[in-house]
Amino acid sequence: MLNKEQIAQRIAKELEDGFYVNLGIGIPTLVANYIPTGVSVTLQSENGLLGMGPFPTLENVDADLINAGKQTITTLPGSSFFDSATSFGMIRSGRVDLTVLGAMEVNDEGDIANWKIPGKMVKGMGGAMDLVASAKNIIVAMQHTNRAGDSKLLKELSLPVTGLGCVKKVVSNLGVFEITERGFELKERAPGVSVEEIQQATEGRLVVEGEIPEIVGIWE
Amino acid sequence: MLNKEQIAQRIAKELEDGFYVNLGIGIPTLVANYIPTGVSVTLQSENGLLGMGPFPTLENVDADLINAGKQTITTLPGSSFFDSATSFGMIRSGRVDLTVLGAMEVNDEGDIANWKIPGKMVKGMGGAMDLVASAKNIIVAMQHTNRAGDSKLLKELSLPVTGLGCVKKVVSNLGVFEITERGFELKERAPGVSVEEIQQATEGRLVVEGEIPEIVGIWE
Amino acid sequence: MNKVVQNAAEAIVGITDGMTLMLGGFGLCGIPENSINALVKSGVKNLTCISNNAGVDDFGIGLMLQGQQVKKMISSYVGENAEFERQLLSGELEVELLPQGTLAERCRAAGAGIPAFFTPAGYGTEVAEGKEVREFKGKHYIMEQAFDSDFAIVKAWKGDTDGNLIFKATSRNFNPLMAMAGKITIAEVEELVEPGELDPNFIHTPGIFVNRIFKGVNYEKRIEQTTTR
Amino acid sequence: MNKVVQNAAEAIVGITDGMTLMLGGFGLCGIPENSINALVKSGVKNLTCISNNAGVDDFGIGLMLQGQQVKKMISSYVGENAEFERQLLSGELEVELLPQGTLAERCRAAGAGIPAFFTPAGYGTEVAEGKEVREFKGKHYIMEQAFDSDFAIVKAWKGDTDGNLIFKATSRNFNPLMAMAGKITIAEVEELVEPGELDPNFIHTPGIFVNRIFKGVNYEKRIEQTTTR
Repeated sequence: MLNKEQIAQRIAKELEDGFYVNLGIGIPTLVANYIPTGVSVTLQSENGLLGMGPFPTLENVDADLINAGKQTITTLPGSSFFDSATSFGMIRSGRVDLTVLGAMEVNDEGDIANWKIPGKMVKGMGGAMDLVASAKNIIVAMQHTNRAGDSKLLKELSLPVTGLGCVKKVVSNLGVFEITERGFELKERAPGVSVEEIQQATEGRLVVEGEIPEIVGIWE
Repeated sequence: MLNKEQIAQRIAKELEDGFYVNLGIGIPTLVANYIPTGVSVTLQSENGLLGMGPFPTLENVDADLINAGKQTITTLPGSSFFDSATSFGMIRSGRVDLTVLGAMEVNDEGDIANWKIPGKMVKGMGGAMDLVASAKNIIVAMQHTNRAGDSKLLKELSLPVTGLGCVKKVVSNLGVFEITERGFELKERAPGVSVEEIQQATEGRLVVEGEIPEIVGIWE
Repeated sequence: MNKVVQNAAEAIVGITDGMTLMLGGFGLCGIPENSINALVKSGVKNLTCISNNAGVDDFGIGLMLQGQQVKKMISSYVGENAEFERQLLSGELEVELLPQGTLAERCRAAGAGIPAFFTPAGYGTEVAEGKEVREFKGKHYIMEQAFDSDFAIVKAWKGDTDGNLIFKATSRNFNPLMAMAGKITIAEVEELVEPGELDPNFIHTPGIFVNRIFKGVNYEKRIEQTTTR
Repeated sequence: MNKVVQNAAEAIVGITDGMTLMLGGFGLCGIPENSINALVKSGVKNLTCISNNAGVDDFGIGLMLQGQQVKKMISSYVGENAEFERQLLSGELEVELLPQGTLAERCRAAGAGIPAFFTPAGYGTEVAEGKEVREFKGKHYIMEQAFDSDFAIVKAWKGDTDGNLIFKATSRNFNPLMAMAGKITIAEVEELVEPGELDPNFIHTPGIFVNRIFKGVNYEKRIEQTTTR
């Protein structure tokens, strides 16, 4: 099974040189720590920054410089600041090459739920609905099952939907899944996790074809 | 009869302190020369400048600094530059207090034609349609009749319309007219011009009530 | 015409019970601290507040929630505020949650004289309920309308007495959009200068959008998550 | 990824017959001179050009008209160009005239992922023909759609190799809007610098919108009306 860092590490392998990337809060944020050498990506923070740098040193903390997770951050050479309308203009017009998001549930048609648990959690969607409605390429980083052990890769969402048919790929603690017309296509297994375990933990349509390799080249 | 400078001078009396004003090409541009003392107005040029200053001296001519009439100009302290979408955002959202435009024809319902003579002149509307569709207060500066002596203050427009029911006031070489539900209400006569002459030269509904004073306080 | 007022109390004159306010900021970054404090002090009630977030319990709009001054919040994310959640679940507070980009664009539309526009965000979700859906080039969009607000209250880094504003870093966020959108726009600034001191090429909000401006004091600029290397 | 190309000829690679181009500038102010000259040299034909104006007879887009490279112009004002008028009246050239604000907003909409919006400009006029009319709060608006263009070509004052752009004075005009809107955006700049040399707080066009950038040469910057005191 992959831990959170390893999920992030695996997703980082999807990054291509020149990509503009929006990373959601949580595991997605960790992806920034594993950008492959030789690959240059620019991080977009939807509160109004392109070219997000690392966290500041304590003496460089600036209350006026935060990311969409409200964390203090820094800029890099080539950064730019802009207003929220311009920021979501970039997103909606498809200029962001890759979006990595967390999710509570994903179904086998690529629908995603990640903003609301009726009667329980009312936090709001933030920028997630804009991102999932617009991004060309959306990867979801998530745990495969919830605390009760129920699958979060479903036939039908039980929670209010954030966006329809938008998720292209899921990287969970159990493996890597491409979402196609046929459902969740298992592409890679987490080391030590069997196809059977994945089948057991996946409620939505799962496609297993041929030998499924273990994920390689991470947690070195 | 008023000459062009005098028409501009009369319109300048409509300016109030703090007004943001957009002046069209031609006579309207001349209004800037007659801003009353004690009145501070800010000129908006729809190509992207707020706070238009006077023409430059020859050595200060800058090709990158023009007004909507493509004339070289200058800025003033407090000026700002912006893109065309922001510029028309100001206009459409009603932030411009007064717009002064030229016209080929105006009718007694406040419709205006000033952008096209079918089969003859194809120049385009530029920013005029946005201005007339949005400005709270539109004054038209125009000659009362065309070269053939025909009235340009009409019952019905003969030329393609630029905007409907938008003109609030006309200052022509013959007088000052407010456009209300009743038509062109004659408010002031140009010095030496009789009410009869104005009636003769006006094809649209003309309202003459009481004594019509001559325009005062200009061309001193 | 003089746009300069002396302080927040003077700036908020005319804000009365039941009005709709826009308040700039993202989280606690770039919020109009002085004006919020003045609103708390004024005791004005039954406000509808359009703001991306609702502050935290003891800062920002959270202070107005504590005073039960807010009837309705229109936001995209309200997860940092326990009092908010309590009032919401108890039915004391209405909330309309919108996609962040939709929130931004509805502000911008108001300031740009665009009454309505189409956006893909929220199609097929609760957000689309009751809204017109239309297809353009094979993709579905929902129609969203410009916000209607009485006052917009923004915080800028520098401003001049003509109302021109410059924002700093990510404290820009919703501020310039809301500045365009208010029937009356109030700007509080850290530095208030004379016209001509700001470079006309680098003004974020042209003065035409700003009706009242004042130099704010004692900015706390609280940080929600101080993260360091 | 390298966005920098060596010159205009390299920048316009991929522009082929029948494409739709956006060209920045207002009158002759802020037009992409180098790219226009390269397009003239390339002989590419049947173009649809979205540009506020059509240049003058012997400069700017006028040069492309001389070479009969333009099938259709989408503009707001074309009054400075005799060759334009000749081709139009003879039927060689199509023209779609739009209100200037609508032209600007249709560019901005394309760059903002807004497929359509409502504007009051042109209601009741020829411009509204065939367009949907709708009433909001008692006022009439027409629906306008985002432009669809293959390439956007803009001219900036300064740019960096990441594609960040800064425009100067009123040469900004349509340039930042078109930069957002092209499927591929080409920027020519007077000064090309390294990332970090431009202040991130004062970038007019963030680099994400720019695909190719080069340092232009020999700017003529012709003035249409030199007016002096």
